[in-house]
Amino acid sequence: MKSYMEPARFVNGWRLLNLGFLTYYWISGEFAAYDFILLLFLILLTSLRWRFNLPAWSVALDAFVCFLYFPYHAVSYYGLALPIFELAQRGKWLFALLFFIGLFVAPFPSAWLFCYFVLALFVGFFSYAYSLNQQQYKEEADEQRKARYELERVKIDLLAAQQSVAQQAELMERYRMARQLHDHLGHDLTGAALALQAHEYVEEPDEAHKLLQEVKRRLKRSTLNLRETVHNATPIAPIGVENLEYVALYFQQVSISFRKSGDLLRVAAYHWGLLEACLKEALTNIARHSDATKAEVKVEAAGSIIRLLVQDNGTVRQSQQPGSGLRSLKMRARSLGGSLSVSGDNGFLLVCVLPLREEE
Amino acid sequence: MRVLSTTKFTMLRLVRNYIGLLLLLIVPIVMLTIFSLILSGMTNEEGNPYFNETALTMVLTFQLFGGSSVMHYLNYDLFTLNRERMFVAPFNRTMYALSIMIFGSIFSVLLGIVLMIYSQYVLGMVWNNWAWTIYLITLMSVLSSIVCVIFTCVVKKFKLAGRLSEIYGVGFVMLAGLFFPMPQNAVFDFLGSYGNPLTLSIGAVRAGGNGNWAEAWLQANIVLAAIVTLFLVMIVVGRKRLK
Amino acid sequence: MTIFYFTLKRSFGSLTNLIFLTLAPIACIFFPAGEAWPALPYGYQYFGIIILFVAIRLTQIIIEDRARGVIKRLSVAPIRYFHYLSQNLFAYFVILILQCAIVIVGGLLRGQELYQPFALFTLYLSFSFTALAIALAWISIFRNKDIAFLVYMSLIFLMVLMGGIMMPLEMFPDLMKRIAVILPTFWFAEGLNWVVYGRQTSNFMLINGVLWLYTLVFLVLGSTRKMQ
Amino acid sequence: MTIASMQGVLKRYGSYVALDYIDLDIYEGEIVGLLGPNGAGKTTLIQTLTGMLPADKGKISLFGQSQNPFSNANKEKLGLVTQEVAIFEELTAKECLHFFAGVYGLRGEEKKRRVAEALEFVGLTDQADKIPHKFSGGMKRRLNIACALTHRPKFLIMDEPTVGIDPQSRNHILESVKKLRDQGTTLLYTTHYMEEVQEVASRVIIIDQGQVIKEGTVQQLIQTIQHEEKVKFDVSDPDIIPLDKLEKITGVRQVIASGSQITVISAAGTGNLDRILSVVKEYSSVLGIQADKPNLEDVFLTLTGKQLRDKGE
Repeated sequence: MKSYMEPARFVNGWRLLNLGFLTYYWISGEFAAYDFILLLFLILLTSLRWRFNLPAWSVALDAFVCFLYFPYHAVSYYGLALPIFELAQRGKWLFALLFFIGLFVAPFPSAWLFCYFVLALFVGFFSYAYSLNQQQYKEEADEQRKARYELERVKIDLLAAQQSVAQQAELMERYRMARQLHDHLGHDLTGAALALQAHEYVEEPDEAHKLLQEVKRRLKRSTLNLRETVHNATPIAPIGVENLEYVALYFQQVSISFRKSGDLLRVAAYHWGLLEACLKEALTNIARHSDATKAEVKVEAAGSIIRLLVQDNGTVRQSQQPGSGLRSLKMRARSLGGSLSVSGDNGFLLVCVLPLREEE
Repeated sequence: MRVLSTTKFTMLRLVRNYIGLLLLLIVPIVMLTIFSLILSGMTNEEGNPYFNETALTMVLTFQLFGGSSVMHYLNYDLFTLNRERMFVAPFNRTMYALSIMIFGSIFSVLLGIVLMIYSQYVLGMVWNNWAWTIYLITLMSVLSSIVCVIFTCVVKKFKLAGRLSEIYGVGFVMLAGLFFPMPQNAVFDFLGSYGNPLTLSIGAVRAGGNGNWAEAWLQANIVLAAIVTLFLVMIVVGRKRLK
Repeated sequence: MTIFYFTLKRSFGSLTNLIFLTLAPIACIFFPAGEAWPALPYGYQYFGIIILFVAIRLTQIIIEDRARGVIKRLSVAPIRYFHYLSQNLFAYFVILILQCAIVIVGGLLRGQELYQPFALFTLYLSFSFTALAIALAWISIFRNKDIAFLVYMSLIFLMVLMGGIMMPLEMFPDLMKRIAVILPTFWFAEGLNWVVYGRQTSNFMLINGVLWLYTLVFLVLGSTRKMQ
Repeated sequence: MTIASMQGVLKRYGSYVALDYIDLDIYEGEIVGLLGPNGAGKTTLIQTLTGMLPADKGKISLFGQSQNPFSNANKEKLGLVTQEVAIFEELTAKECLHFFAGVYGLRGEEKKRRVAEALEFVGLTDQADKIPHKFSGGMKRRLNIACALTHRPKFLIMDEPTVGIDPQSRNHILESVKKLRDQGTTLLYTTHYMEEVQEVASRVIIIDQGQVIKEGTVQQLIQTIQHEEKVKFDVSDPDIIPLDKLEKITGVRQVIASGSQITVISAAGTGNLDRILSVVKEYSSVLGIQADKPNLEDVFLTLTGKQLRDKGE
C-alpha cells in the first residue's frame, strides 16, 4: 500500500480542509477582525491533535470555544463540525450527534449547516472504519508473516532430516554394492585368481584344462554379475551436471552459455536437485520478466563449495520482492548450509552457494 | 566555436534552476497580483492607474537581482568546483564567461517580458511602449550581470560577493526611496535620481510614455554609459582573475 | 544549560552573524520618520521585518544541526529533544530581547517619538516569539538551509506586504483587508497602531494574546523531531 | 553478557520492510563489524538499535534491559559516531567536546579532564583551540570520534567512521578502535572497507535486504569460500623452471608463466605452498612471493553476487 493512502493522512487532510473552509467562510463573511481568534483557537487545537494524540474529551474544548462565539458569528456554528469529525473519527459517533443541537440554536437557516455536519460525521466515521480496517490488515499480515517464518523453520528442519535420510540411503546403497561386489564378484574373482595360481603348478594337461575351464566359468559369472550390478545401479535419466546442461540447452527463449568447472563428481545428488530447481526457476524468471537476449550459467565446484551463477544481460529493473518459488529455494539452500541470493538491479542475477561435504 | 556548443546547456541550467525561477518569476508574479488587487481602481493625479507605476517599478526592480544566477555559474564553473576542468579544456574561457553573462542577461530579460505579458494580459494593465520598456529592461539586466561579475572577480570570498550583490539590489531599491523617503541632502538626492540605475530606467520609461524623448534618451544613455564603463572595468578585473 | 550556552556562542560565532545581529537594530534607530504614514518612525515600523529575518537566521542553527547529524547524535545522548529545542529557542529569545531593548532604548536616547515605549517593547517581544515559532515551523519542512532561507525571504515579503506593515491597510480593498487578518503580521501592525492611537489596554492585551496563539500553533507544528 | 540484542525486530517504511525479523546479539568486549551493501538496512538497524526510530515489532535490549532500553541511564553508557561529521564548525575543537560532554551531564573539573583525555586520545591536543573549519577531512573525522568519547561509553557504535579520509588518519582511527577495545569498550562498527573489518572486527555480521545472511568470525566466513590459493613467484631464471614438473605436484591446478613471474594456482591446503616452493627453489632463486588470499569482499561477492561497494566509491 502506498503511503499517501495512510488513514492518518486522510484524517489530517480533512482537518486541513475543514480549517480552510472555516477560514474561507470567515473571509467571505462580514465578521470583525477579533473574531478571528476563534479560528486561531481551533487551529491550535487541531495542530495539537496533529502532533500529539489528544484524548477524545479534548473536543469539549473546541465545542466550548465555539459555544463562546455563538452570539457573535456564524463561523462558530460551522466550527462544531470539527468536534463532530474528531469524535466520529475515534468511533464515538453517537456523542458526535450531540453537537447537532447546534442546528436548532443557529439563528440562521440551517440546511447548509446540517449538510456540513453530516458530511463531517460521515467522513469522520469513514476514516474511523478505514483506519480500523487497515490496523486489522496490518496485524493480519504480521501474523501471516510470523506463521510463514515458523513454517519455514519447520521446513528447514524437515529438509535437514530429508538430507540426512538421503545421505543414509546413499551410504547404504554404497554398502550394498560393496557387499554385492564382495559376495559375488569377490568370491569368484578370488577363486579364479587362486585357480590361475594353481594352474602354474599343475603338470597334467587334463587337470590344467579343467582349472582353466573353472577360471573361465568364474570370470564369466563375475562378468555377468558385474554387468548386472552396474546395470542396476546406473540411472537412465541424465544426472548431475548433465541434467543442468540439458535444461540450459533446451531452453528456448534466450541463448545460454553454459560453463562448468571443478571436480563436479564430488557434488552429491541432493545438491544437484536443488541446483536444478534454482536454474529452472532462474530461467523461468528471465523468460517471464526480463528483456534479456543472453544469459550466462556457471557451475563451479571449488574447494568446499559448489556455486551456481545465473546472470542475464537484461536491463529491466525487477522488483525486489522474491516470489514464493525463490523463497522456498532460499529456504532449501539455507537448510543445506548454503545461501541463495537474487538481485534485479542490473539484469537478473542469481547466485546459489552450497557447501560440499568433506570426504568421509 | 566550442563555446557555442555550451550555450544550450547554459540555457537549460537557467531554465531548470527552480529556486531561481521561484524567486525571480513566481514571487514577482504573486506580488504583481497582490499589488493589482490592492491598488485596483486607484489612480494618480494624472488619471493613470496607480498600478502601472508599481508594475513598472517591480519589473525593473527584479532586474537588479537578475545577475545572481550568472554569478553562481561563473563562480561554480570558473573559480571553484569546475575550475580545473575548465582550465584544461581547450576553449576560450573568456568567451565562455561572456556567453554565460550574455545568456544570463537574456534569460533575465525574458523573465521581465513574461512579467510584462502577465501584467498586460492577466492583470489588464497597458504597457505604452513595449520596445522602449524592453530596451530599458535589457539595459538593467546587462548592468546587473556586469556588476555581479565584477563582484565575483574582485571579491575572493564568494559568499561575500553574494552579499554584495544583494546589497547592490536592495540598496538601490532603498536609495530610490521605495521603502521610505531618503534624507534630503546632496548625496542621497543624487543617488535617488541620476546616480541610481533603477530611478534612471523608471524615469526613462516614464519620460518615454509622456513623449518626452529627449529626457528619456538622456536617462537611458546614462545607464548605457554606466554599462560601458563597468564593462571595461569588468574586462580588466575579469582578465586578472581568469589568469 | 550546555545547549543554551553553546547556542548563544554559535549565534555570535561568525562575523556576518554578529554584524547582522547588532547592526540591524542599530540601523533601525536611525531611520527617518514618515510624513503621513506610518505614525511611528520607519525604523520602528519595519523592525517587525527585521525580527522575522533575524528569527530565520537564528533558527538556521537547528537546520544545520539536522544536516550535520548533530540531532542524531543528541538523540542518542541522555537528553530529550524537548530540552534541545527549548534551550535553543530560549537562546534565540534572549538575543531577540536584547535587540528589542537596543532599538527601544536607542530610540528613546535619540529622541524618536515612540508614544508608549513600554507597550512597543512588549509588542516587539510578543512578535519576536511569533517570528521564532514561524521560522521553526518553516525550517522543519526543508532540508537545505539556503533554499529554506531564500523561499522564506519571499514569504516574509508577501506577509509583510499583505499584513499591512509596508502599506497602510486602509488602502486595501475589502477582500484584501480580510485576508490580511489571517497573517500574524496584521496583528503586529494592529499593535503598532495601538501603540500610537490606542487607549484601551484590553485591546492591546488581545493583540498580544493573538500573537501568542500564533506562537503556540507554530511551535506545535515546528516541534516535530526530524533526523534528516 | 549481551550488551545489545535485537529479537525479531521488524521495521517498516510504509510498505517497504527495512528490517525483516532481525535477530542479533552483541556481547561484551567484542568488536562487531556490520557489513552490507547500500540499502541493506544498516542505517535503519543502527537507528532502531539506538532508539532513534521505534521498531514496529520485536524486542530490543541494551545493557541487559529490555523494559526501557532507551532510558537516560542507558543512553549515558552508549556512544554514537555518526556517519556525517556531526561537529560544530563555528566552535573550536575543545568547545565541541565541551558541548557534548555537557550534554552527557559532565561538569566542572571532570569535564575538563575528560575533554583533554578525548583530545589526547584522537591526537588533536595541539589543535584543541582551532576552529575545525580548516581541519583536514581526517582531522574532522577524528574530532567526530572524540565527541562520542568524553563520557566513556561502554558500547560505542561507529557508523562509517572512516569515509573519505587519508590513510594516515584511517590508521590512527583503527588504532584508536583497538585501544578502545583494549579498554573494554564494546564496538559495533559499520563500514564499506573490508580491510578495516578484517583488521579490527572479532565478529562479522553481513546483512542484506533487511536480513542477517551470514555471521561469524572473519576466519570462519573466509573459510566458507576459501577454495584455492594463488601464489605468484618472482624468480631470477624463469626459463629453466620446468613448468610441467610444477603442474604435476598434487593440488596444483594451473601454472602460468609470464616474464619473470610464475603464477601457481593450487587447491587450498597445508603443505601445498611448501611443496611448490621447494620445486621452484631447486631451479632458481626466488626474489619475491605474493599470495592472494580471499578476503571478506570475496565472501560477500560469492554469497550475493553483488559488490559491497559501488564502483568508484
